[in-house]
Amino acid sequence: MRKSHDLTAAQQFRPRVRQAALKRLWCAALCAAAALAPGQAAAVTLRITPQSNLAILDPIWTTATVTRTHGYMIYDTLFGTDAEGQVRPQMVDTWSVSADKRLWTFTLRPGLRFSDGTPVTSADVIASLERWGQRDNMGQELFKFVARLDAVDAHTFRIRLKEPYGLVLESLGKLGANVPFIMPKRVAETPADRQIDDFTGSGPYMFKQDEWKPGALVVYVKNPYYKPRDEPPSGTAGGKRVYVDRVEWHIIADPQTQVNALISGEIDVLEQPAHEYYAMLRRDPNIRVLDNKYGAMVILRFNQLQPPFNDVRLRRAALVALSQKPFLQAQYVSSDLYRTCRSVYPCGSAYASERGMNGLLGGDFKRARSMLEQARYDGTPVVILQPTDLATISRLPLVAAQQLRFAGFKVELQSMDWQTLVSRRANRGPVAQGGWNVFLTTFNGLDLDNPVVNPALNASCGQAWVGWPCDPELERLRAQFVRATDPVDKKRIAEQVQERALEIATHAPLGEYFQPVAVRKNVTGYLNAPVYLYWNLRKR
Amino acid sequence: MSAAAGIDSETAPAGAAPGIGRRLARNGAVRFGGAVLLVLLVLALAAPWLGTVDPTLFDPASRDLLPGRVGEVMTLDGNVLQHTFWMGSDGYGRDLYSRVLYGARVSLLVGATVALLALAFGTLAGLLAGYFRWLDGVLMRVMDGLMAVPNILLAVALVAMWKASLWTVIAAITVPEIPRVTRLVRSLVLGIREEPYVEAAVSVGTSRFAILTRHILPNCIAPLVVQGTYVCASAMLVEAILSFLGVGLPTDIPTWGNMMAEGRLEFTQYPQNVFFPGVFLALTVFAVNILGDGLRDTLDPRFGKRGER
Amino acid sequence: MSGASAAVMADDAPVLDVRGLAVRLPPGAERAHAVREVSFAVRKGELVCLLGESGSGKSVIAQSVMGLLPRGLPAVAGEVRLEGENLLAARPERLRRLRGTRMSMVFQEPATALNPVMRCGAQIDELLACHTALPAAERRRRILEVLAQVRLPDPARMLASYPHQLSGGQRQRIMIAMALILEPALLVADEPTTALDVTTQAEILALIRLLQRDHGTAVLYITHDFGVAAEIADRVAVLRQGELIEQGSAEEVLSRPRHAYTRMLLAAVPSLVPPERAPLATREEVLSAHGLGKTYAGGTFLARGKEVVAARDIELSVHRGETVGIVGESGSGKSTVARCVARLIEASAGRLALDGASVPLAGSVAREFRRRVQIVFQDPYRSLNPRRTVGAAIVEGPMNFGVPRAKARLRAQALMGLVRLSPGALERYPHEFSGGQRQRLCIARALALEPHLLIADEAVSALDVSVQAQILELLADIQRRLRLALLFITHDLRVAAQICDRVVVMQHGRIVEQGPVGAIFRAPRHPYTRALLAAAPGRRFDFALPRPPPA
Amino acid sequence: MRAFVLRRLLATIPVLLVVAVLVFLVTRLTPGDPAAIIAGNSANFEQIAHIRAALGLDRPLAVQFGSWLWDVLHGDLGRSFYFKLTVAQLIGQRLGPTVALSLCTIVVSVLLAVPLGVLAAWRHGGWLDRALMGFSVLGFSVPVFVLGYVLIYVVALKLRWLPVQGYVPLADGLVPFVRHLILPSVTLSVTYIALIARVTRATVAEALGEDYVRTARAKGLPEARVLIRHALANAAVPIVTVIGIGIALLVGGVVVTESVFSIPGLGRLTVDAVLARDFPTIQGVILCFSVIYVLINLLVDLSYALFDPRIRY
Repeated sequence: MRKSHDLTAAQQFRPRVRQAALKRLWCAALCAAAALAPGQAAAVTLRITPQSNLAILDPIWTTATVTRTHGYMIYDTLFGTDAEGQVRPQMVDTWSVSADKRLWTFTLRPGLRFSDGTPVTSADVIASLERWGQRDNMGQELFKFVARLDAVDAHTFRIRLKEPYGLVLESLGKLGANVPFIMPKRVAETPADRQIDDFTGSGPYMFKQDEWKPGALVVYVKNPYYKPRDEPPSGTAGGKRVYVDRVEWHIIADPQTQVNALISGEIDVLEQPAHEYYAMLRRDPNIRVLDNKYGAMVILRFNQLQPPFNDVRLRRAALVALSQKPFLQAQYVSSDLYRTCRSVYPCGSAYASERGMNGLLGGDFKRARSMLEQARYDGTPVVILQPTDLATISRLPLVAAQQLRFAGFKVELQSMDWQTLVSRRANRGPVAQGGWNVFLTTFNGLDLDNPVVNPALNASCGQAWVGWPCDPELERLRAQFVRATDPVDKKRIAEQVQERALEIATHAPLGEYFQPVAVRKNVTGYLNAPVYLYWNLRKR
Repeated sequence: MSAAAGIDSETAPAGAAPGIGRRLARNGAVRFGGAVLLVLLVLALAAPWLGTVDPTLFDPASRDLLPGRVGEVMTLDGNVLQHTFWMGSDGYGRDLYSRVLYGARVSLLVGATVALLALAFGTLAGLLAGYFRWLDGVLMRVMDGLMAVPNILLAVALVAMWKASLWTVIAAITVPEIPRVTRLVRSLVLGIREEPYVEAAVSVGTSRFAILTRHILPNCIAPLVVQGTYVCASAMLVEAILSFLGVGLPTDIPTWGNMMAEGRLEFTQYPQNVFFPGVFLALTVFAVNILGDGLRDTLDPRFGKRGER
Repeated sequence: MSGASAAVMADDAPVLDVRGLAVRLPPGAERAHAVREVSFAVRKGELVCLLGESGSGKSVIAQSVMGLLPRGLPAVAGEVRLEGENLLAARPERLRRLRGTRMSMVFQEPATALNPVMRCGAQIDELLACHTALPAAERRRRILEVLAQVRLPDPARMLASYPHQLSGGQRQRIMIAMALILEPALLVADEPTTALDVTTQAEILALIRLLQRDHGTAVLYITHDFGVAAEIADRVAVLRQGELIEQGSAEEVLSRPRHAYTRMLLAAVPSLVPPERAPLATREEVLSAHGLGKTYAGGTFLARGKEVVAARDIELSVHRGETVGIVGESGSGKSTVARCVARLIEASAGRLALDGASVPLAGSVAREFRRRVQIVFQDPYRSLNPRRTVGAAIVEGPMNFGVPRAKARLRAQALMGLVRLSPGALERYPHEFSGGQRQRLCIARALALEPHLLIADEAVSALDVSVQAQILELLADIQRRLRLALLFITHDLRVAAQICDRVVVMQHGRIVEQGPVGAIFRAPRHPYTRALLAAAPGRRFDFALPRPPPA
Repeated sequence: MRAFVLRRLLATIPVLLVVAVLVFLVTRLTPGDPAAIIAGNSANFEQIAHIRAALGLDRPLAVQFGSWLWDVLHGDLGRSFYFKLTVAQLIGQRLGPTVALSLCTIVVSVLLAVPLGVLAAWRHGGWLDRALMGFSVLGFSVPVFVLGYVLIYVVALKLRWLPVQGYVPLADGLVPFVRHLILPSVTLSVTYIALIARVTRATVAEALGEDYVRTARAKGLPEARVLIRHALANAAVPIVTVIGIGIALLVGGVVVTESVFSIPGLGRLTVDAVLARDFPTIQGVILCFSVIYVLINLLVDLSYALFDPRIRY
């Protein structure tokens, strides 16, 4: 049974070899679709099986992937990021920046309305941004620089900064979890630590709460008030045109049943088929596997508060012993679905490099063994948490256990369901009182592609992500990166951040894998992006 | 009244009826069930010498090999050696043949331990409920409560409660089985209590505890053994279901249940993951059930009574 | 012996003609054949009685006639001709059509012989529906008519009621009605009255004779009770271990038996004429009960059920060396009194005293009481724990009272001698002993604690008459030697007559009469006692004494 | 009759109380902390504590149990931590599929198992007996999910006769409703058939040894009638009992079958709730299962009067 977790389809910027071929395929499909007589008679229903069960409906409150996809269905954003990674205006019509780069002014597109017919105003935008700012990490960074956020009139609002900030547009148009969706003021005023219970939005679809059966069925219908932009759709930018009347999310728990349902045509789109089935799906005549360029990264996280990994020398020894290929082979089956990547940033992203990687992740058990002796490792067991109910990551801990054992560590595997793991890893105490030493998880590439958004690189001790690395030097470099506006400076600082992170071994990057979406051939127009987007789809 | 002519040849005991042992051996079902279980036990115990490798070590490079193929296997000190995978390999590249044999140990252990524990606690509770009337009400309500909660859900909740280890899974499967044994023992005790030989024991001054242990318990053994086999069979199945739901034993302890649960993803393309453990589990559970049926037909007095009266 | 049967013998061809019948037992049984070389005949209107002890094969003969032999008991030789047709050669389908129409059977246990979940009327109706084409209304009329014939009160209610709502006698009448409704030529009756009370038994026997005269049915009657045979049989055939050792008219066989075995059996039947009893040497009262009563409160804590009064105002006293018998029909409360006295159940009223000392009616009882009062039960097959050796059963009592194992074992061996069993058998298990031997073991167990009072609750009712005689003789011998007080519970007047000094007659939980055995049997005062004595089968036929029966 | 029903209902109260306490303790002693789960993975310590207070998890256990029980008695099963609905709504949505699947399974199982058992008893010890019992026990020995996958693979994917997964409510048309239930109920009924067949075989064989069957045969009735009207009729009570008790075992199968066939039923909901530490839902659903189980067994007891006139209420 899939749960929401850190994984989202990663963003990958370097065009793949097959990318060009796919482009030609799209425009052929689009032209054919246009030829069809508009306004078919029967209501067209699109059946999709999402990555996991939609439980929490507040995209600001949780970073769960399926909630974020739900957000893209019913809400709209000020800015979007297109397929090439460029930030483009979406709800915003025009915007301007003062000379001293401290005053940003934005005007909304005319005639924007919520699904209950009420017009979208600056007041709604301001309330939404303030709520988003409290929860999202990029939002928090942005609001540290915001002096004042106010409305000029119903369609124009301004952001006044204390000092210039390089990531204003990247923040407003970010793709990853806690997307700055715009909600009605009354909804956005819900305190950030309580979940909203009114699902009015200005996105391409409307959520049918009466037909919602949690754990089984989620229903959306076309939003009559939505006015798409004119540009062609690309990523979350461009016109979000809707060609179907109704979208149904069918929650299917069992991975094999998911694939069988797709093959038998009972569902049209399957977000994350289990890796074991891609070979079969590729061979199926009426199914298309949409290889995308957006991968996810596997991460092994050390708990730096508890022995043995409170000793940096032992963490370095682990980095030497681990090697990426066995993890990827065991978990992601066929080689066209994974690749090794010797960088803390996704390979192909702006700041990816091999800086500081020499001698690491080579599976050199002998050297690791000698490092253990030098560090006088006293045999304290390494407790690895293993989730049993998440098919996409449940095998990684076993591979880690074996490699660490080869390196001479004493290892103990503790299996539990994902929810227990999530709460267990928040425990800072010793292993005896429910603590831990190592866990493995995966992150969407776009959540790791710069020192600010990548949680693993945060070394602010208690405030850092679980594992709580503590290193003022790394924090100094990250603060420096935030203030840099020139891309060359950002690249240099980002590489220094990686080098420092590997020196204090905040975590072990274990390579990338892809989980392309599988779509039946009678459905066309799927937007290839690092997040799941369901507009622009046609079903014959 | 004059004693009748000494026709009475009754001083010497009549011909002895066949002992339980011989009657059991004659029953086909008992022979078949017993034989299969014996073979499995031998295979499980002799696993290290039957050309197996460490069931937990793997090399992802040789994953999903079809039965009979040759591939590589890592040893603990990290070097690699060639190995023929008689039953193919699973998703990690582990040798299925070794895992099925070592898995037999754990599955049989789970089945047997659950059966013994359930019988022990169930018999204790059943005896108390059956013999001491004031205890009966309370105890049986608790048992009804336990029985009203579906066993799989109770097991899932119990395993989720403690961290998943061999003993937590065994406890989780045992707890829902206890009420069934208790109800059986209680009904037996209620029946036996009324037997004249129990009343005779009362009249010769035997203490209540002695009556329980000397007279009532020994006469419950036969039906209990039969129930024990059914509990053992269902325990092995429940373990497989728990693994399927993701709350079973951790995968580094191989059991037929978690092998199948884990292998279900590759099932349609590489069926060996589910086929071999499935056949062994079905065969074992089948043998235990047949053994149970055979025992019941020979030991259960009700069937014996139908002979010439 | 009834004289009326002679006149009916007009027709000569026998209805049932059995010649050289042999039925093989499965391997490993104590003998090769259940029955061998059995030949006899039953003519129209004639009642032939098959007499024999349990295990003699009489039921096997009945089953082979009806073609109901179980798979393990094949008929391997001889012929069974019903109205000339050899049933052993008949195909199962042919046999099935004959059953119920040309031959039918009545069984021993009325309580279980009828299907408990079907109305009595329906069970007869299915017989008619299966064998005849009569419409439903006609079938119902016929059923009501036959129910009236068997003297059942209110046939319509009987037809609609379920078996558990009727008494034993009524159920047996239903069985007889069902057997005779299609006017079969042959009726096989396998101990139909054994489970009934003696008064009901008398009525049923009379009914069978009456119906036989009206319908001219040939009856093969199977019993182990000589009294019943004497009462009803035209001809008698005696069976021993599967062989027909003697047959002839009832008159010949019962008064001038040719075969030693028959003579032995006849002698073992206790006579209704009580022998002279020597007066007691000393009047030491062992047990005394005053106003003893037991009521069962029906229903549970919520619903008040109706109370059942099992026994009331019981005055009883048993002296050392004296045997007091309690007689009465089933449901008269005699067992309840015995169990109250043995303190296996708690009496609701009255006072109880043992050797003069009063005994609490409820709650725990003094260990000394347990030593002095012992009980022997009816069913030998359930009185000994199958999982423990007989030796263990005997020594259990003494060891409870602190007697060391070795000493207890010695006493057990002595007791085995006392009850005439070989001491070497102590290590054996109960299933290796016969019914009679087990009853001896129970007696040995009871005597192990040297009780003052021994209670025998129907101790011999489940035994064959020959074995019964030995046990009664054993009890009398033991009582004389140990000067035991013996409380003997029985429904069999003949047994009471032979073993008791005093007799207490009970009906519906009350004592109707009690006194010395001679007075009760020769000059019964209470009408119920008189009815009991009158109903005892074969009372005019005094088997024990060799002189010819009175006119 | 009414007095009996009242008494039995009163008797179920202590049982349900035991269930309530049992389920409450089992959920409360779990290591996983629902507040941490709900707070999401990047929440800090204060937020988790805040949520725990909002959910009332910081109150002492006894108080939590008391308030939950008080609400239940007023028909309010509380709100789910994890899903946005009250537990009652959740159960309401999910009750239909589980009841449909269970009923369908029970009907299929009884119609197959009882004749199987009677035949096996009739030829007790014969080859037919061994074959029938061997087949039913084999069905009992294969884990439910393996059977489910095989059926889907063969019948749904290869032969395309039946849909692979999903549930269509009766309201949306009888044919799709039945088509979606066939494979799951066959998968689920195999274990149930083995259970009922074994008890039927034992009780009918015992009934065949009774006197009234010998009387029926002495009346020259055809063997079929003897088997049905006399032997089976008297075996009805124990068979109905095992059908009642079997419901508890059935639920185990329902949970797995609902997962394999992706049927949105109570079984699947419970497992998700347990894995998500959603206490109110766990308690509500298991209590619901227990109430159903107790009511069914009450109906079974009441049905005794139909099958056996000796039993009077």
